[in-house]
Amino acid sequence: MHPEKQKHDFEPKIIAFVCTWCTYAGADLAGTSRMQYPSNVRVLKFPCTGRIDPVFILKAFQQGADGVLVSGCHPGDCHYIAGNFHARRRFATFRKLLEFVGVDLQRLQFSWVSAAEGGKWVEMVTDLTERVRGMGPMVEFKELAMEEQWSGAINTEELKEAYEAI
Amino acid sequence: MTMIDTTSYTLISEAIKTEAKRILTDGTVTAVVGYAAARRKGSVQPIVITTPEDADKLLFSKGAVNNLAVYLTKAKKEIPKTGRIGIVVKGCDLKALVGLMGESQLKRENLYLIGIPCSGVLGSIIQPDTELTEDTIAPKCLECDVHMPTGCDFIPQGAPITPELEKKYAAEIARLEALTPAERWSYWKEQFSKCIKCYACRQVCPFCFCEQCLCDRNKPQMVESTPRPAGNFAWHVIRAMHLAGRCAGCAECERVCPMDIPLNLLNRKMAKELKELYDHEAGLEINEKGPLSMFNEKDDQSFIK
Amino acid sequence: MQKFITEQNFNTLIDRLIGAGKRVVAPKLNAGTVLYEPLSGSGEMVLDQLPRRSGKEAFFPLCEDIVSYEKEGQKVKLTDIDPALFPETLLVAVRPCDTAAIPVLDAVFSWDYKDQFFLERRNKTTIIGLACTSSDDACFCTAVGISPDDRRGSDLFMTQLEGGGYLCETHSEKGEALLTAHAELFTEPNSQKAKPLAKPEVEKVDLQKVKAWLDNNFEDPAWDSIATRCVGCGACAFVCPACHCFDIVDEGTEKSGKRRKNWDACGFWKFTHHASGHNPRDGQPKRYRNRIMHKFKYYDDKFGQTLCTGCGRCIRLCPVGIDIAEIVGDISRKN
Amino acid sequence: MSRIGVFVCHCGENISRTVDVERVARAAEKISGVAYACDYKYMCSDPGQNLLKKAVSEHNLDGIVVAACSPRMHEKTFRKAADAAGLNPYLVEMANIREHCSWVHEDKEEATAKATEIVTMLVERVKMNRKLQPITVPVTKRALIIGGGIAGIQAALDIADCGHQVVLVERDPSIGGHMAQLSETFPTLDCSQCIMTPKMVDAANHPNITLHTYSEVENVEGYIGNFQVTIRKKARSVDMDKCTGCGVCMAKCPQKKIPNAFDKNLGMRSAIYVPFPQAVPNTPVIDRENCTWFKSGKCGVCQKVCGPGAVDFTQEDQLIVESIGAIVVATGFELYSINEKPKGSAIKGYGEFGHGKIPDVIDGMTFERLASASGPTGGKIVRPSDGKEPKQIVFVQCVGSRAREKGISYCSKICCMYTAKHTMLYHHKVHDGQAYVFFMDARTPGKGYDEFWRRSIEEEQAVYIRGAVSRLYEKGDKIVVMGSDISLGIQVEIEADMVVLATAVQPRTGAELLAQKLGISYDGYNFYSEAHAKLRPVECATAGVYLAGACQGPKDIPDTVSQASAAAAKVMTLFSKDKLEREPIVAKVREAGCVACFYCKKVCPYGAVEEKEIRDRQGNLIKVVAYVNPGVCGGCGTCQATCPSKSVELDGYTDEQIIAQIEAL
Repeated sequence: MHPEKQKHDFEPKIIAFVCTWCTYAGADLAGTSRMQYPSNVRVLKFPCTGRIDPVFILKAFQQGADGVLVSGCHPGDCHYIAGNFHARRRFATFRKLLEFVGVDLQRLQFSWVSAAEGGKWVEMVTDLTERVRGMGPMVEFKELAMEEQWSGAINTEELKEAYEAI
Repeated sequence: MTMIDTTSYTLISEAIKTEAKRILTDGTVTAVVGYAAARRKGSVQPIVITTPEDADKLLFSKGAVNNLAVYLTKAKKEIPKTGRIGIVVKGCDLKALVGLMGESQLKRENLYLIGIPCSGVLGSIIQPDTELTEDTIAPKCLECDVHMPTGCDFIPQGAPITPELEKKYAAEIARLEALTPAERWSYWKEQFSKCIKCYACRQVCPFCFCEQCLCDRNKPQMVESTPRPAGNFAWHVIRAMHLAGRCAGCAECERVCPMDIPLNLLNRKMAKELKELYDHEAGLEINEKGPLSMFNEKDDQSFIK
Repeated sequence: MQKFITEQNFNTLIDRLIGAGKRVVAPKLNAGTVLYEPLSGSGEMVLDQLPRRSGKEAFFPLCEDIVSYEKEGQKVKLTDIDPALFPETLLVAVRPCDTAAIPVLDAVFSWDYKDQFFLERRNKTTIIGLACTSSDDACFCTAVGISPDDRRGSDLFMTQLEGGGYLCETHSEKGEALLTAHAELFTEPNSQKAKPLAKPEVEKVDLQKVKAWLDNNFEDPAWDSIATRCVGCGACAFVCPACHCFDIVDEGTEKSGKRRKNWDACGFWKFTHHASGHNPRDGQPKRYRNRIMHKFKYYDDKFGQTLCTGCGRCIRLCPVGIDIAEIVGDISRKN
Repeated sequence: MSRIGVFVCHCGENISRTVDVERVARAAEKISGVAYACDYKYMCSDPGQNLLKKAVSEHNLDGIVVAACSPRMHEKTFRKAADAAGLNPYLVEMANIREHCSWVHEDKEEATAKATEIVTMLVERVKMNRKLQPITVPVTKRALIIGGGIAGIQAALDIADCGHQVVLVERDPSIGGHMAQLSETFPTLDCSQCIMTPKMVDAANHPNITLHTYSEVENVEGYIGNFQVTIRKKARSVDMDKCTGCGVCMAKCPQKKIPNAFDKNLGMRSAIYVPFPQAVPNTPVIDRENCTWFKSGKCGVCQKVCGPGAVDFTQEDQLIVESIGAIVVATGFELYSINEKPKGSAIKGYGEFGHGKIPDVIDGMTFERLASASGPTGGKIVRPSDGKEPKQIVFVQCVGSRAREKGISYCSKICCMYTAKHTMLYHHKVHDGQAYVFFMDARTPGKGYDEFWRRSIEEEQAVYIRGAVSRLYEKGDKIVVMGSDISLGIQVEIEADMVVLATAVQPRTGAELLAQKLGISYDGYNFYSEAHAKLRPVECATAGVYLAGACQGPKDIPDTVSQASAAAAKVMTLFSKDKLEREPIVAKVREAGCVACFYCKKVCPYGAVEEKEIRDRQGNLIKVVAYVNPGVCGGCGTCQATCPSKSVELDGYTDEQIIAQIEAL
């Protein structure tokens, strides 16, 4: 019934920021329905997409995420009346900024997944995982994290080795 | 090379002096924030005067680059915020004041606005005695739509002379937009790597009025404070995001950056996007809610699956 | 020792050093801004502009790691940075206003506490100074007793000659060693005249008088009029060749992280902010006063020197046009 | 250093089948700050909980991560257990390694690795958790019921009988709602008025119930336990205290030809009127739009004939403010109209049924009035057009309902049953008549319902035709009904004298406006949304507001009464304590950092943010800051994401907790 599991050279790290009422519950439903999806995703629960600060998305990339999924209630379904409407504007704006500074938006997915849409959750996670897998690691932020100002850089080989050994 | 005529600034300076003297004498205001000459030829620095005698120090010139609105925000505690304060404003500065009023930081009745019919000021890090030309003018002046401020309490006589010049930001944004994400990334990485976290961009920004910047906090540390490439990148992205829908376009951040990082490009890009998405534009009307503090149920969500 | 070197040979020297694995730091264009940065070839050198930041970074980096930690289970593993592993560096084409600040930094970093990080980097750095032939109206080295061909801080000092090439003059063993090691690139000095030196249009300031006034006028209304306009950024300190305040910060996560030494600036409100929330320097005038006091009084009290070399960077780059030359000039004219 | 306990649950084999729980526990032990880790077959069982409680004291734990099922399942269970063990319940977090891991992955290696990472994230999060105390809010023990139909009346009576004050607001001049309009009720065929009117009188006479008829809710402020509700009492033009209800005014009123909406416009009423004889209160109201006095300033007959002098033309709308602790919304429904597309409605009209222009095509409620003994025809079933008795009558089901192409996809739930009832009533009154019913399928779940429906066919001779009606048209004084019988696979044509359409049940027009005042959510049809479809079916997401009856979705009378009593029970639960305890997941302002830009206020969906002045001891203003009213705050955290300086923080979801979680990646 299940296709033979493929082994991949690169397993992307996917972070999902989800609201507790819709998408988290949708992911629960995927579980109770025993749907299968790639294990790459790590879910962070928020009360509402309205709580999700753009800083968190940035931080996730900085901490090594290769793809980020932000998901909440469909418009009109917000448990908090309008949190997702505010979130929608905030993220519409933020993604434009990230795009402008050179983040490939293929790595950042937004979706509405309701508590009833276990299947959609699976689809979202699978799509993003496979897409990001195809794109390879998000090297930009990882490289950035390793970079130093020239003056403080330790660029003798010995020190680098000693340093990296820790 | 097109020269920009700034001869009107002499008469404007005289008018500012007279008006400042009058409002300080009759007690209309307790202080006037304006521009005064500095040591280097043609250079100008901000000044706060509280007596009619000091009014003679005031002037306006092509070197009057600062957006003085920053002095009226909560982040600048040095200026007494009691009573009504007079302030010399160019059109771009006025937009910032209007924004601050919308964000409950200032009240119109506490301000006495001396508006400047402005033909433009010098760009960043340019010798102050340089002539004002299409090459030396601040790039923001090329896109200015408020050479003649409105709604002020006093505006000196004078008509701004504004030759039609090529706009630089729009072209540069278009150039960057046409690049691949990887190319844009390397462009900004190079630029941001120069950043030394002196926070001049933040300190001069009228909208960075937070008494405790989120980037100064360490519990939790939202942004790495070290001036390394990673922390620099995060700082500039967050700065641009926080200013999205608020920035009035005075371009002070870009002017003061000692490392020549084209910060206003980020702000202009965000302004462009917010105009396209929500038809928002910084203007001279006080709006209580900015584009990111309200919503419309029919907002675009084509990017959401 | 005095020698002559042609521009071409000078470039060869630079390229050879780079080829030999040395880190050669010189003025270079980085994304539109001239900065002292490591070269990958002599062609990158930009010699006609004063770099936006001073060369102090070569031994007092903008940020440097001191120690790193990693948590494993309930244990914390610390790894020190060993200064012995810092790279050998040549700091090339440094202007006198920048080199003159180096002995000033030496003094403070080897005072009662010997800063291993600074000293190790400093010892491993050879400094080649370059005389100034042009200046602008922000330059004021002569006002604070430094000349456009000041040799202070240089191991080797170069003066541009009218007919091209440089006259090289050694001022330390490091300089002599460099010259000797590459003797074939140098020739004996000829009779060519040096290019005229820069002449900043400033009056000499009586630093003693400045200090005398500062000694007695900690509380003076003048500070308000000088620095009410200050917006509290760190631009002046960060571009200054002599400012040397730093902050130690721990950055990282629960799992791992680093202790870092970052530049700090007395203009920042956080500079003297106490954990209690109290801030003894509770406004920009007080913070700017500290900048002047430190440069022209406190440092003098301790080391008998002034902490300003008149490079003029802070004047050019201050967002609100604060002019230290004007301020010091004004003070010197006070009774 | 923290002392975290990690408890990994096998969930029988639900988790352990794909996650090596022991390895997860061993890995958790190695996380810095973890003082104890174990795995157990069923953490939620009593022994499992005891294990947790024991570990709290034995290992002096200051935080707990239970790696088990979804927090939506058992977070409360484990928080309670921690509380019992003396650990603040908010120091407990759940790592969801069942729904989000073991059930969705097959590879044991992968699932174990993922489970370990999930646990790590939650350990880092719990380190940043703060002890939280439940928020207590004083409760005003006085309920507001909006809507005086059977739902509102039932809820009002239940709450009032419990000894609490109730304010009942009804938009119409009389309470009673739709139930007062009905003839008989299924499945017992008892007279609706006979069972309804006593309840109406009870409500009116109850010492604990304050009745505001001909009134509407104008404004709602405040929050659970502490609402301030402004009620607009519309000008009745009759003094309720003076009026004796003698009815002389109505008899003398010269304007008598006004269609009575209560009778679906089949009967007429005067300009000063009560909608029906059993109205409660039995005080007339002047319909100012149709009253000669108000139109031309002449007449005034009613005033002249009124013995007690109750008629008062000068009366004006009155605004009264009531302090309320809980609100029950029971605004009911209205029937979908087949007329041309109703204004502002997404629902298309029914051209094929004549767009409401054929007079003898009526809706179910009109039939109720025709069949009602107290109705305009005295219970005689006649055609509205000519008063003749219909000998052939066609009932059409699912008009509007379950018709996605018309804009409504739901089932209106009551039509199958009331149509069956209609066929019976018809058969009882027109013995020689024949009733036909076009239906898709009969939906008769309910006690005695299917039996009732069968009776209509088997005993009352209704002919049920499974199929849809494609067109109606007038032919002489007949209405030709064209349809298909899909059981027989033939086209049918019936020449009917009358057609009754079972039109869809819809929320009241303008239901969304009331929802906006109350701050409750509603679905795409404007039915009010319950907090949880199954587990919180009578509560709104907005605390302190409850739902009863058809305003939440189509319902019959038994369901409506049950829900009303359930809502009343919820209100009584709330009123059973003097102070309400709330989950402390609310936003708090860090005043030192607040610069009063009030972005939080601008985005708060609950209006929970207020402006607060901070003054020194001399009373000098130091600064203005934002203040979040913990009683109003819904806990969404939109304020925090919007605050530029992060000076407002949502407890339970602080930046520290979230960043710690991200950094654990």
